[in-house]
Amino acid sequence: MIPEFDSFNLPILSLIVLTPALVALVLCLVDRNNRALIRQLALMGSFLTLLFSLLMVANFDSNLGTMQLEEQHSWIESLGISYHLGVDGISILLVLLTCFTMPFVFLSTWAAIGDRVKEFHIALLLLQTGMVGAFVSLDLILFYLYYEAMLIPMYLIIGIWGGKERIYAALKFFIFTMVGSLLMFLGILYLYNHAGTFDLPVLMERLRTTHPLGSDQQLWLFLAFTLSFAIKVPLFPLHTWLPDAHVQAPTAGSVVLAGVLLKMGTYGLLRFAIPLFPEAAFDLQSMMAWLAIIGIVFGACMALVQNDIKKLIAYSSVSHLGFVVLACFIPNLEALTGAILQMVNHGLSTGMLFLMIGIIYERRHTRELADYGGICKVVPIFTIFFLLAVLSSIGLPGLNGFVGEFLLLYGVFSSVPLWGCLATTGVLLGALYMLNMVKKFLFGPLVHEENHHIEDLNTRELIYLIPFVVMMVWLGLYPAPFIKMVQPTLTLYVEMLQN
Amino acid sequence: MFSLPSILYLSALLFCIGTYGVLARRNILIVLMSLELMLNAVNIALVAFGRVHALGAPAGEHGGQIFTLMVLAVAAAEASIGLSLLLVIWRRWQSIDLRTLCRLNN
Amino acid sequence: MELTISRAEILALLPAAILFFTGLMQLFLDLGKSSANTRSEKTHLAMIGVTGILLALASLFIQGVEPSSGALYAGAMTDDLFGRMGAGVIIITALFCSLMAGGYLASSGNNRAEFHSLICFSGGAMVLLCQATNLISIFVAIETLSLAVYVLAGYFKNHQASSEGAFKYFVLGAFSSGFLLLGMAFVYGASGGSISLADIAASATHDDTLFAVGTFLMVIGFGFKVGAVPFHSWVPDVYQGAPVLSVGWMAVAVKSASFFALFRFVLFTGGGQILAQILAAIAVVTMLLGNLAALNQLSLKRMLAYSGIAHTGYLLIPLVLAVSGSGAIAGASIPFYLISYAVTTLAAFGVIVAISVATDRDDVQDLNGLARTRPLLALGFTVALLSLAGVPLTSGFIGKLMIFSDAIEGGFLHLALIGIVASLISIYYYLRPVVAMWFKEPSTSFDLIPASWGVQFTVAVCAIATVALGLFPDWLVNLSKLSVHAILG
Amino acid sequence: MDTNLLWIVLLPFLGFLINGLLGRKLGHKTVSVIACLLPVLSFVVSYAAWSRLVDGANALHWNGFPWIWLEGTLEVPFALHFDGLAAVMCLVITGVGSVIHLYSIGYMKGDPGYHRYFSYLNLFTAFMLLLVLADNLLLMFIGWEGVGLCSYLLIGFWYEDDANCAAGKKAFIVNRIGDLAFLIGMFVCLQHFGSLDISMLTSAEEITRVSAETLTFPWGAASVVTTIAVLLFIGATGKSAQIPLFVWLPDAMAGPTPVSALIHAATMVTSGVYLCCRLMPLFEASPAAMGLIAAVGACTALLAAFIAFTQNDIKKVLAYSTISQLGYMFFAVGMGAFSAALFHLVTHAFFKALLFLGSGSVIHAMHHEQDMRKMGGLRNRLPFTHITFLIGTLAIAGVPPLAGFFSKDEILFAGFQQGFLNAVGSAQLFWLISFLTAGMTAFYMIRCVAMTFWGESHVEESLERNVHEPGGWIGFALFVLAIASALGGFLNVPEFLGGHASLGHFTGLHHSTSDLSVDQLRSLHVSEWQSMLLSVLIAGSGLMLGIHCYGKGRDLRTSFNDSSAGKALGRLSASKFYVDEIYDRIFVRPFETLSHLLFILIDRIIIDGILVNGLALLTRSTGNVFRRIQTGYIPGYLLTFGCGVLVLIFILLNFLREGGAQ
Repeated sequence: MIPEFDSFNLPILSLIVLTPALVALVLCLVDRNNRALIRQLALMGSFLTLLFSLLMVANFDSNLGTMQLEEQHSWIESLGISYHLGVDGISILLVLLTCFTMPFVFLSTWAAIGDRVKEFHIALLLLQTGMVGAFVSLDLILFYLYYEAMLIPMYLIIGIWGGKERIYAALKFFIFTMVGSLLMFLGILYLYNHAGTFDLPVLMERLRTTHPLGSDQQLWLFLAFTLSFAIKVPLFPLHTWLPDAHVQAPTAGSVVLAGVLLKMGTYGLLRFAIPLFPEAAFDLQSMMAWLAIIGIVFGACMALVQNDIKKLIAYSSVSHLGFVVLACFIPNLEALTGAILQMVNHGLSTGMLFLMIGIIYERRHTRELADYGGICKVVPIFTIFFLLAVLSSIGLPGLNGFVGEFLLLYGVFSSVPLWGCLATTGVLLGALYMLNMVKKFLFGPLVHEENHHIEDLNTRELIYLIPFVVMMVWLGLYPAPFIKMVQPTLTLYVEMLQN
Repeated sequence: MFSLPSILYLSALLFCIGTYGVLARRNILIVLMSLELMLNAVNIALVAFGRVHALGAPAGEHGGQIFTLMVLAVAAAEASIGLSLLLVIWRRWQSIDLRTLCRLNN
Repeated sequence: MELTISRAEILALLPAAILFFTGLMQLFLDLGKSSANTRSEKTHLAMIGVTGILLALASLFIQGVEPSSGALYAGAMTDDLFGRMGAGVIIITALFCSLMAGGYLASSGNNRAEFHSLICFSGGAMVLLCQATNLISIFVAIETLSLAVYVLAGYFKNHQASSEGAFKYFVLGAFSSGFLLLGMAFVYGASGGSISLADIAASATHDDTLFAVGTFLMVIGFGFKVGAVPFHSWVPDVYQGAPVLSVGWMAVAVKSASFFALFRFVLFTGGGQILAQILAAIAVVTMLLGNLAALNQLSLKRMLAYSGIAHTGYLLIPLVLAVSGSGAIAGASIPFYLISYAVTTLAAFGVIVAISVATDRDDVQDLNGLARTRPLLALGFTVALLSLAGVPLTSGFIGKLMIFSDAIEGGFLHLALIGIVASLISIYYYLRPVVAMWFKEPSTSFDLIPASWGVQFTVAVCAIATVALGLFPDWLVNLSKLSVHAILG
Repeated sequence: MDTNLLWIVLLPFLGFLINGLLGRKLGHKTVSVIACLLPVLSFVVSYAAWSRLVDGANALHWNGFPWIWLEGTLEVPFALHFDGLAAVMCLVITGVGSVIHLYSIGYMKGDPGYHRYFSYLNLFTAFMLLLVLADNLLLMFIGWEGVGLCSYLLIGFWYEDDANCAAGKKAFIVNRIGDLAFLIGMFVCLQHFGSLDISMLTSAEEITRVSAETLTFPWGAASVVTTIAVLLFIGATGKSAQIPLFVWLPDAMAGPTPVSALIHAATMVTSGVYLCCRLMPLFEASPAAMGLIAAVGACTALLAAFIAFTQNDIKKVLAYSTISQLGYMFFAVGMGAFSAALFHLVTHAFFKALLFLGSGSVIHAMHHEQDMRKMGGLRNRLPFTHITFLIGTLAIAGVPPLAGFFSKDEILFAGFQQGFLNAVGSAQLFWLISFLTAGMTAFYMIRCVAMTFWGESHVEESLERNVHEPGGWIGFALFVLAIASALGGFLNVPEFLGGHASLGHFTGLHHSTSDLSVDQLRSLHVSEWQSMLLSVLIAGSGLMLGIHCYGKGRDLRTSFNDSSAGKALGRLSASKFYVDEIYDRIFVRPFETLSHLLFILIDRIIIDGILVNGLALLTRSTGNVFRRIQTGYIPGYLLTFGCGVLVLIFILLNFLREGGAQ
């Protein structure tokens, strides 16, 4: 087995969560004009976090399905809130994904963000703390805290460094998300009042044994939680904030949004909404599944008719995450494993797509498909990377997307064949809109004069794109270790749901 | 001499007159007078209650009466503030109609 | 009857007394110079004010968190923790207002001693109000503070808006005083001639019509002070018209003091389910109307006025609980929310003071680009707004958490739900200044008069406190619980 | 455990990596060496493995590593399996592939995308080998979609032309439709067999176990095996261009001609047939599916042959011919003659590659002119190409003893046997169709030869002077393939001609005749003779008719063309039965219009317009109402206050009275 590195008994999860925030604090003290230092510090901070997350993996025993590396300290005792962190198979890959993505996001902003660099980096670092924190929190209020804490930096990132309609988009993003999360907040308080704890493991135990919920209560609470997560995912018909947010957000914002933030929704479903209220989840299974399936097809149809590349990929996210939501509601091992892998895969492929659109946007300052065409002649290396990301996104076997998609679809199929078949059409539609986009974007005659002298990828860009490709191939060809990390937890999870 | 209810009715009548004056009149001066009337109407009630309860209570319990005295003092202070504000208003608007004070709205 | 005054009685009266004395000192010292030099900062006034206030604060702290010494001055006042917390809020608010006053008044050419001493006078009355435990002391304290605040609202007597606002406040305030007094008379009559709250609580029954109506009229009287719908009409106009600093003082101190007194009254006497239902309806309407009407306001002060109404609505939820007899549940949230609200609102008004000093205006668009020109002020204001909106990591969040949690526990789920909806609506207008500060570019006419150090200090301390209370609220929550439980026994 | 198997796949992949990553810096020569050497090496490795099989070794196996591996639930390894069938396919792929690589050196000379081309081609080879060697269906699916990807990239290789990219996209999408069925087929397999291992899917016990199970559909019940077989076959129709998914293959001719030869004739398009052969026991267990396959195969063969009649683009003729021949193979599969299908696959790889490369040679010489109406008389200018092309033509037409003769004869006999000896009614019809098609094949191929090489020249004069035989690697490749096309048939000489059906035996697809009695065997041989004679006859008449129509007897052709029936048929053929147009009208355009509509209606108007912005507007206007009631008039405020107090007290008293009454 992997050797034990944990000789100092480090609070690894806290380190992962708090390092970015600490670096952000340090950045506050740096002179705002010293951009290089700011950038390097932030980059180092995020690499340090990545290092800690690898340490977490090294200390994670993938034979266990329980919470690991737990940390619990009393915090607001008077209100029953504690600082309780832990990681298991459901969250570990998402933490890894977050920590993996962030350094490259930082690298990608070096050329794109020239205005208010300091504030930008602080916002991104705080965002990272929020994201990782939400993934590892085991206290409902602590989770809610991080969940909301992500909102403000993201709001600022869209609103300050975004495009023309940024204010509208930022507001829409904020209010949409708030609608859901406030209802969830009410649900959390209701649960506390019912079972007397905010602590997730204790709460689940109590709901199962001493404080069972009535079916009406379950239903309403489930709806409150699910609404919040469904908006975040976003599930049809709550998705309209996403295209606006993506189009207006700066590259880094889009990458984080698509790469990690959206997963908060599906993660929330898996971690909270479903296991806390399994009966309600079961009762509403078919409604949720149909919404997810409509989302898959609808998102794909929408993506097909977009002229803005970012908008197209935003709608593709609606479609892709529809798969994940569908699988979340199928209580079998394959579907759930697929769902988790698919979250990671979507993060990688869509994250990379947004990074690359950012790269081309920096050079041409347009995202309209009509302004491109034939640029693969000018930027051959860019083309290769872009194609790889596209192929990963449409689930080409051998790349990461397929592994998750296959497990997920099989899981759904083995449970409800009709849903499986309908969802599978999403795979076809995915190829359709993506290849359409590729054709208009990269291929065809090189019409526009401005496109003749686009610069190809430079070294810095290669440095942050190559890791994505490596991960795509790794996850595509040898996903076994990742699956192994996930499996024991999900086995227990499925057993729990089936009881 | 007078029963408690009858005094209370008198008090209520005066209070209502005062309230009516505040609501219906537009002249600031008359509104101020009506406000004083409201306070003094309550004073009558307080004294009456105080008188009734003091009969059965141990010596020294004269809350109602003390209260009335306090209210009188407060009412005097209030009137002075009201009148000084009236002066300010008069200087600025050359009018003591309540309806003229409507610049701040929405 | 012997006239002896115990040490506890002296100590209890000390904070208010020091404040009154400070106010007098300021008046005397400025005597004869009042017409001249209204543009200078007059640091000596601020010095005296701050010293006096600090002394008052110190005298408050001497009492520590020790339990109450029982009824003082024959039941007229008490020195319990609840009252001390209220007094603390008011004195600290007075401190910040004094710190900001000099620069603000000087810039508008109105720096006279009256403002400073009126803050002290009304502050003293508020401290007394927080500690008052019989009807007479409550009435006297509330009237004293009101009279002082009427004048503060109309302090800029050359400003039409200021005078108009002050007069509106006065007329409506006096009108409501009539009802308050009537209510007190009814309660007095219904409780068999008891003046002190403890006796009233002992002798009154909730079914008694006279008592119920009396209680309700008293609640209305207080409701006017805190701006509950439908007694809120004065709030937006007065806030918009009055000098910013007076508004800040009103928004924080008057509201806190009134709520502390109201809660003390209600915790003592209760009110019955019926009254609770009516109050619940008032709470709902207040939350919704306050937030909805704030949506399209362009003036920051007017927006904060409606926001203040909305927060009154939230605070009415624990009041409903207390009236319905679940005071023990709602206990902790009352002092905590008020303190959190005070700190947050002070930070916000600090920024508005800075803006109106610099631009002589206070519209949302005057904040444009503040994040570029004054990043720290912008940050402080943002924190304050987020806290008002109830976003996590701020004290406002913890406050809302407590209030809504209490509502659920007390069986008022619908109040919590409407509260959530209301705070959702509020996000829209709280974000507007954020948008202006962070997302818009500064207008060229933006006058860069640096904020006075008093303002900077206030904003910084209050913003930090807002976040700190959001992160580590434990001690204050415990203190709040302690204070309320002491009243309930 | 045989790690060497991995090298078969890895070597071409290495070529892809090297050329893909460094190709731009390497120079054409190095690129060509690497690109051609590695498939050749792969051929050598395959040959070595093959010889071990010939020496009597059992199938070779590489256990690989866990791939999609849910311990105890769903275990799919990355493992390779090398048996007779895989060996034949590997040899064909690497063999024909290598030749085509070599050919490409000449054909692609000077192209700016030289290294890109070769890296794609190497990648294709690797994926194709993976498809063939895969130990389980899921791994095969990597290859399956991987070759589709390479096809997409190579069709759109000259990306500057929109049409090429569109063709590539079309190929990928149409293939994906089939792949969906493949995927769902795998799901059903997993659900009922519990595994995707080919050994499991083909084991007799498992199949008998599973065939007892049925599935219920809205339209009725079907056995699991049939469902799987049909789903996988739908997958195959995509890849192998059968009705209804054949529309992509003619368009795919937009790619460079060697690509058409390798991918769209010799290898990739035959993977559907390979899949059927691979899972022979499974398909055999489902007569219904077999019937469907035979029907689809026969109809495709006929339809494509009919369309090929009127095509003027030399590559389009070959493309439709490929579709038609693939239909043949499926017909064979449907008749249960898997060995014949595979045999035809192999010979077809030879002669169709030869034909494509020949056409490529012509196109190359004609500076990328593909219209046969602008050719003619090239026999003199391109004698070598002409000869080899003719060999290919005769081979495909089924002239003995060329390769196509043997394989096609076997297929026709299979149909004959099913239809007449076993008296299956539908098989008689299908046999008749394929029998006619054999004649048609001969006809349109000779038409193609005639229009290109014979008769008068229609070449532009400026061009004609420059037309010359492309030598070098192009000639070499044509030579090798011509020999293979001529002699390929001897790989599997049937027993009645004194052969041993060695290919069939080697791959294990041949149905043994050893259990037949001598009499039965003799009568079987008699009917085989009959069938063979018939097929030679039909091929001969097709050839003769073609030569007559396009040689000297032009009047026959013109008079037929002028007749109303001829006109109608000609239009129908030339328009390719309007299939593309019908698909466009029924599926593509409605879908796009619908998407636009939904976008505007649902996203823009209903969700964003009415729900989101409407709600916001409602809130704001309510806010405005509340704002407006704040009139600023003190009397109004006082009245509100007073009324508020009155109303509330009234309510309070009311409640109190009710409470008291209770």
